[in-house]
Amino acid sequence: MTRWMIAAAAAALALTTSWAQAQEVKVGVALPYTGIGAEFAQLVDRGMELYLKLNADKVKPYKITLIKRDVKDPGGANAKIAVQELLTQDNVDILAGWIYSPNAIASAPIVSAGKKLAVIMNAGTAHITNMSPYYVRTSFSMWHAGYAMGEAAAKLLNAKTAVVGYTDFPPGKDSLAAFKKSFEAVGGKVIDEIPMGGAGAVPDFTPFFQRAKDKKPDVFFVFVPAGDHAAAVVKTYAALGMRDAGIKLIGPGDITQDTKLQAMGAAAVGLITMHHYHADLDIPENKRFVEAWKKEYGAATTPDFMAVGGYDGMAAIVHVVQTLRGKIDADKALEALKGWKFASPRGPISIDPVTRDIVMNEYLSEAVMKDGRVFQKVIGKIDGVKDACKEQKIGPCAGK
Amino acid sequence: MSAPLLETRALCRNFGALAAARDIDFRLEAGARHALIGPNGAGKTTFVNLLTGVVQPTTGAILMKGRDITGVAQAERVKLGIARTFQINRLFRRLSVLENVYIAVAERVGAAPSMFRPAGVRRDVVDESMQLLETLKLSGDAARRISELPYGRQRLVELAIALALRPEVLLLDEPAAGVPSAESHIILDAIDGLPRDIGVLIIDHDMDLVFRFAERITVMVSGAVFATGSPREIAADAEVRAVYLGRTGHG
Amino acid sequence: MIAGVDIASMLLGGVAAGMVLFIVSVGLSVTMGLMGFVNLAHGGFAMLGGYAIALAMKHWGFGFVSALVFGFVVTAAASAVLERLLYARLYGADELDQVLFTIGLVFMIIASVTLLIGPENQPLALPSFLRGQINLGIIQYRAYSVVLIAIGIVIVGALWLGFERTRLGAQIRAAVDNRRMAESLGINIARLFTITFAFGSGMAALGGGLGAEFLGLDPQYALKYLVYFLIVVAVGGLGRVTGVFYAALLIGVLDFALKKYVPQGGTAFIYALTILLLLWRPQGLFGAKAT
Amino acid sequence: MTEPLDHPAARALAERHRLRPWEAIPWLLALGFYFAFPKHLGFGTELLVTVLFALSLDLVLGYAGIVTLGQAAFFGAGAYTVGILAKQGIWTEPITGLILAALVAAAVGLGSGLVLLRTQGLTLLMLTLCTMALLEEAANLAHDYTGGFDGLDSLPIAPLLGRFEFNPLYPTTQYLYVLVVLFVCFVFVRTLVYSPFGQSLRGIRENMLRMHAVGAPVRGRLVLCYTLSAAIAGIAGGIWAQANAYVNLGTLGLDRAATVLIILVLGGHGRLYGAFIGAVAYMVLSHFLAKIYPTAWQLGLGLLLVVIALFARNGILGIVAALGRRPAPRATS
Repeated sequence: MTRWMIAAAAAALALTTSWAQAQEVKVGVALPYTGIGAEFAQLVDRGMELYLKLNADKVKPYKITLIKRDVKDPGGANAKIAVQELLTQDNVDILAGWIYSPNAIASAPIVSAGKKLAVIMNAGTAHITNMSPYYVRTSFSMWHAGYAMGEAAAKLLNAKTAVVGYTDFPPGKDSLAAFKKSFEAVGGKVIDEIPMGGAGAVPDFTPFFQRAKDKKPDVFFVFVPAGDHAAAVVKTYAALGMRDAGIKLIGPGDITQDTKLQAMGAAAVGLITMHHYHADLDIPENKRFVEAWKKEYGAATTPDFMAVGGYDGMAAIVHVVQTLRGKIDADKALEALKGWKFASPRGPISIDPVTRDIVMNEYLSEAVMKDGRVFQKVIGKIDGVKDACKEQKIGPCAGK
Repeated sequence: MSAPLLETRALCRNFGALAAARDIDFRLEAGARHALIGPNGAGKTTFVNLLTGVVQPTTGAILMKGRDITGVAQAERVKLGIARTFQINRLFRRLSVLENVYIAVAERVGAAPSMFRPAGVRRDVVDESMQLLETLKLSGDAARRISELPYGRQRLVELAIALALRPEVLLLDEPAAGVPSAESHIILDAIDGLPRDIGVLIIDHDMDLVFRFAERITVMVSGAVFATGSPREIAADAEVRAVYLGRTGHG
Repeated sequence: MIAGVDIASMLLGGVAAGMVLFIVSVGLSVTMGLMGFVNLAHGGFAMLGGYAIALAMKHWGFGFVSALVFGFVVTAAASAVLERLLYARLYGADELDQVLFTIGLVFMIIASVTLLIGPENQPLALPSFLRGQINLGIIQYRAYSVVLIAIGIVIVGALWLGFERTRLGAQIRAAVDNRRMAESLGINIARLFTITFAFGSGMAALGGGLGAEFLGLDPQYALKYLVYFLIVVAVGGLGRVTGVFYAALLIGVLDFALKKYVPQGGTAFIYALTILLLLWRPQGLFGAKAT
Repeated sequence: MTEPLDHPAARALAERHRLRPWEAIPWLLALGFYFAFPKHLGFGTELLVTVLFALSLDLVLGYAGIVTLGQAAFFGAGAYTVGILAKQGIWTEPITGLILAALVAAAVGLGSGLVLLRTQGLTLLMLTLCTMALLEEAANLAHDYTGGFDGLDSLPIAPLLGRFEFNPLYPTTQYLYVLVVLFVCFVFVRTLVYSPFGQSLRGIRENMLRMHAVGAPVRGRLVLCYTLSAAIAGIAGGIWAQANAYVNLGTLGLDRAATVLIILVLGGHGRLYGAFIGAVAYMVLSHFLAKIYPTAWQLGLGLLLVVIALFARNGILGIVAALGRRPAPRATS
């Protein structure tokens, strides 16, 4: 009896307060909080939370509630259920998250059917944004770094030949395609392509690297998922003496992910990467961002490109909430984001109104030792890079 | 004279360097009550395994009623009428006694492949299984799981399964081993009650049982036939006494 | 154009990988052969041991070698406690109950490590003399691989001596072949199980630490390499130390060679190879023939 | 002397296939779920598919005693059959699609069963696992047909019976469709296990040597059982692909095969309803624990498995059975 009364009272209270109080916007977050992606989920999650914490003023008078849901694995099926339930049970206004491309691909029909804005904060397979009109990406496409790197390798690093090693899943193949396309367009030659196992488990890279070493290329372009794969790549590169053999290890910034870089130590020195973010970028917004991060999560921790994907994604969501005054309509939200500009820790970014993908700077960096730690020194910069895959309508990026 | 029920010719089987069966020439006539004795490791169980097709001979032949069955698969030999019991119980431990016998009867009458009718609908199979249990005085335990039965009762189920196959040749590998003496008469009675035309080969160490049962005895030593004869001849054979009977004594 | 140097580098890399497989798997093989226990938590012990070694070096000032000893001892002791308290209850139980129990245990180990330490990879920094290259005359090669091969040879030698020349080893061999007989000879089976289990887990811990350079070290380690360990055990034959050794080397070298020369096939080769080997020799290459 | 059929044991055997009133409960609950939790039908559909998949495993593992870690090979075969046919525009009708999925999966089961089922124990376990892994790798390499790692998405599945659309967001059609298919398959499996054939499978599980000795064609029976089980797993995979309009490599993966094994053993194998109990217990726990403690649910799940294995023996239904049976003297082995 009493329980009923309390419930009724609470309901009544909720009604009246919601009237008086701030409009609540529910954001459903689909991330792999357990399993092999747990580490990445934590980075994106912290990036989002940090933006909300640092920009509490910008959120007002609205209230953003994050409803977090574990998608467990890169398999797709669990992500799909999670997104479906976020939409039908929790009635979220906006969706966010996606570490793994297969999860974003599996979720696409649900996102389309649910008609809610969905902000991709990491998954990098180029054509994903074509799969649902409600996808907007604040992270990157594999083509951003891969395409830029192909050109830079030939022009800036004077490479004539390259071997590409990649993890055998869509982002890896994307990365290979992007690098090859631009590298060969400016006269380089990819002399070997080595699929190096799946994304599910870190393989022993020694046989693959031995093969690459035997081919004696000028550069060895490697794409592997950030994290443990990347750490193993750098270790193997050093241990096999490839640097002494005159082969430069290059790749997108996944291989020098900030969270792994210091543990790689001296082995990482000399790596040359193309990426849109690393924690050493000398940009005022980034200085503040890194400082706030270390204050919030501990001096031993560092943000990285995944964290920035979450941070910028939340900035985009807050922008939408403000523009629409807390009443989220997916089509209006898309309008609000098309052409949106933001001063991100990675430099100026915007959302391409045509592709709903991000436009940003790419930085060519070299890892050097500085003050006893590995430091990423920017040695080149390309402004306003778009996803070349969709720009040039290559393969599945051409759309339907 | 017609061909014997079961016959082996120069049967050999080697396990690596070990000759478990050496040049065995053996005949089991229709209606025979034949015993196979010999010290441990003489190759008696291997011989049964050769006869039933569990083990393939290295050389030599096995004939049933004159037909060469050396290459015939185990299941086919059962269909031809060769059944056995095992030295150590090999039963369906988590099934009931009735189900144990049901499985064997169902195989014999060809009911087992039936997939779309409930097992209980085959009343004939259930009836026959129950009757068999009745004759072995097992019907009181019909609903119990094998794993709940004392070992001696399990031995009887071993026998029941073999009988359910209505064999022409019955190979009994130490049927009374582990059975309390108070119950062993049930097994002996059951063997005595078998149709006369079945050929029975019994392996046992229990000389009382062997001499009570057998009309003919074969002695095996080190994988080879050492002697064959009537119980009286075997009992009188000095060499047999020397290598076997004298050493182990009775029981 | 496969030169001698290529073959040498392939063999060195493959044998080194095989050594890691061997060191982790040998305990699994012996526990499965001896106790008939399907211990899917074995990879969990390897992971725990690896963590103990990594943390000892990072936070408690251990050197590499003393950390390895520390990891071995800690893991062996912890597993002995688990064996007495929990595993022993399931000896002789349905193997599916054993599977359920050990999978549950792996989940708990993974979740606990994730909660207490975090989901990320634990870097295990090798001492400087083990990094870089070493000159072997005909070939420059990764120093650590060479050292690992040496360690592996020492371990297999010691294990072989232990199995063949000590009383305990003889007891274990007897119990693997015929447990009932061993029991009737007055061997204390329960004690033997505990010692073997603890030792096998300790070996797994060593493997976790020594192999971290190749396989990394994170909570998922407990499951993601389990299939490889099981393949080695199945191919080598249950309870056979030398069998596991040869199987690990075989799998290690073939896996390495196939990945190097035909990377397009992905991991398919190793599975195909295992299928063929097991169809050819169902009891494993060195297992006892079924009777 | 009493008439044989009057004996309680004979009567029990003759009547054990009769339906008991409580057997209606799972189906009533499943229908009730439809009305009570319209927002959870996505989860409900996944749950029902898992029950069907676990049921297929129960047939081989629980009844014939084949311990396999490769059951997802057939789930995947069925799923890819539906997926590829739909994506290529060859076949989109759901019910006939399921029949095709069953046939393809059965063919895979027959082929692999003929080769693998001569082995047992750890060897068989590893062989089934490696066969599945090979198929997964093949699906990854046959990128042009299977979509590789991406899988095949947005499958055009025709409306059920020409009328009922599969709505991705509110899967009411999917739920009822899966429920009906599960029911049909369940009736099939139930009939099978109570038949003389099912009885002989139990015999093989309990003592293969003895089955040889009673003249049973053991390999043939096992292969047949394996093939039928593969067909049902193929239906589970096919219907999963239809319900989600999606297939990917995860349908063929070790995760799926291991999870279904855990589910069945947790519920109790060789008991038909173990698949139901196990799937509900596992999925509800992992689903809701994962919501409340996204980073710690695995700990609770692991603890549950350990406790069940240590104290229940043969799963949750093992407890029920042990409570139901009068205490028997413990068998010594």
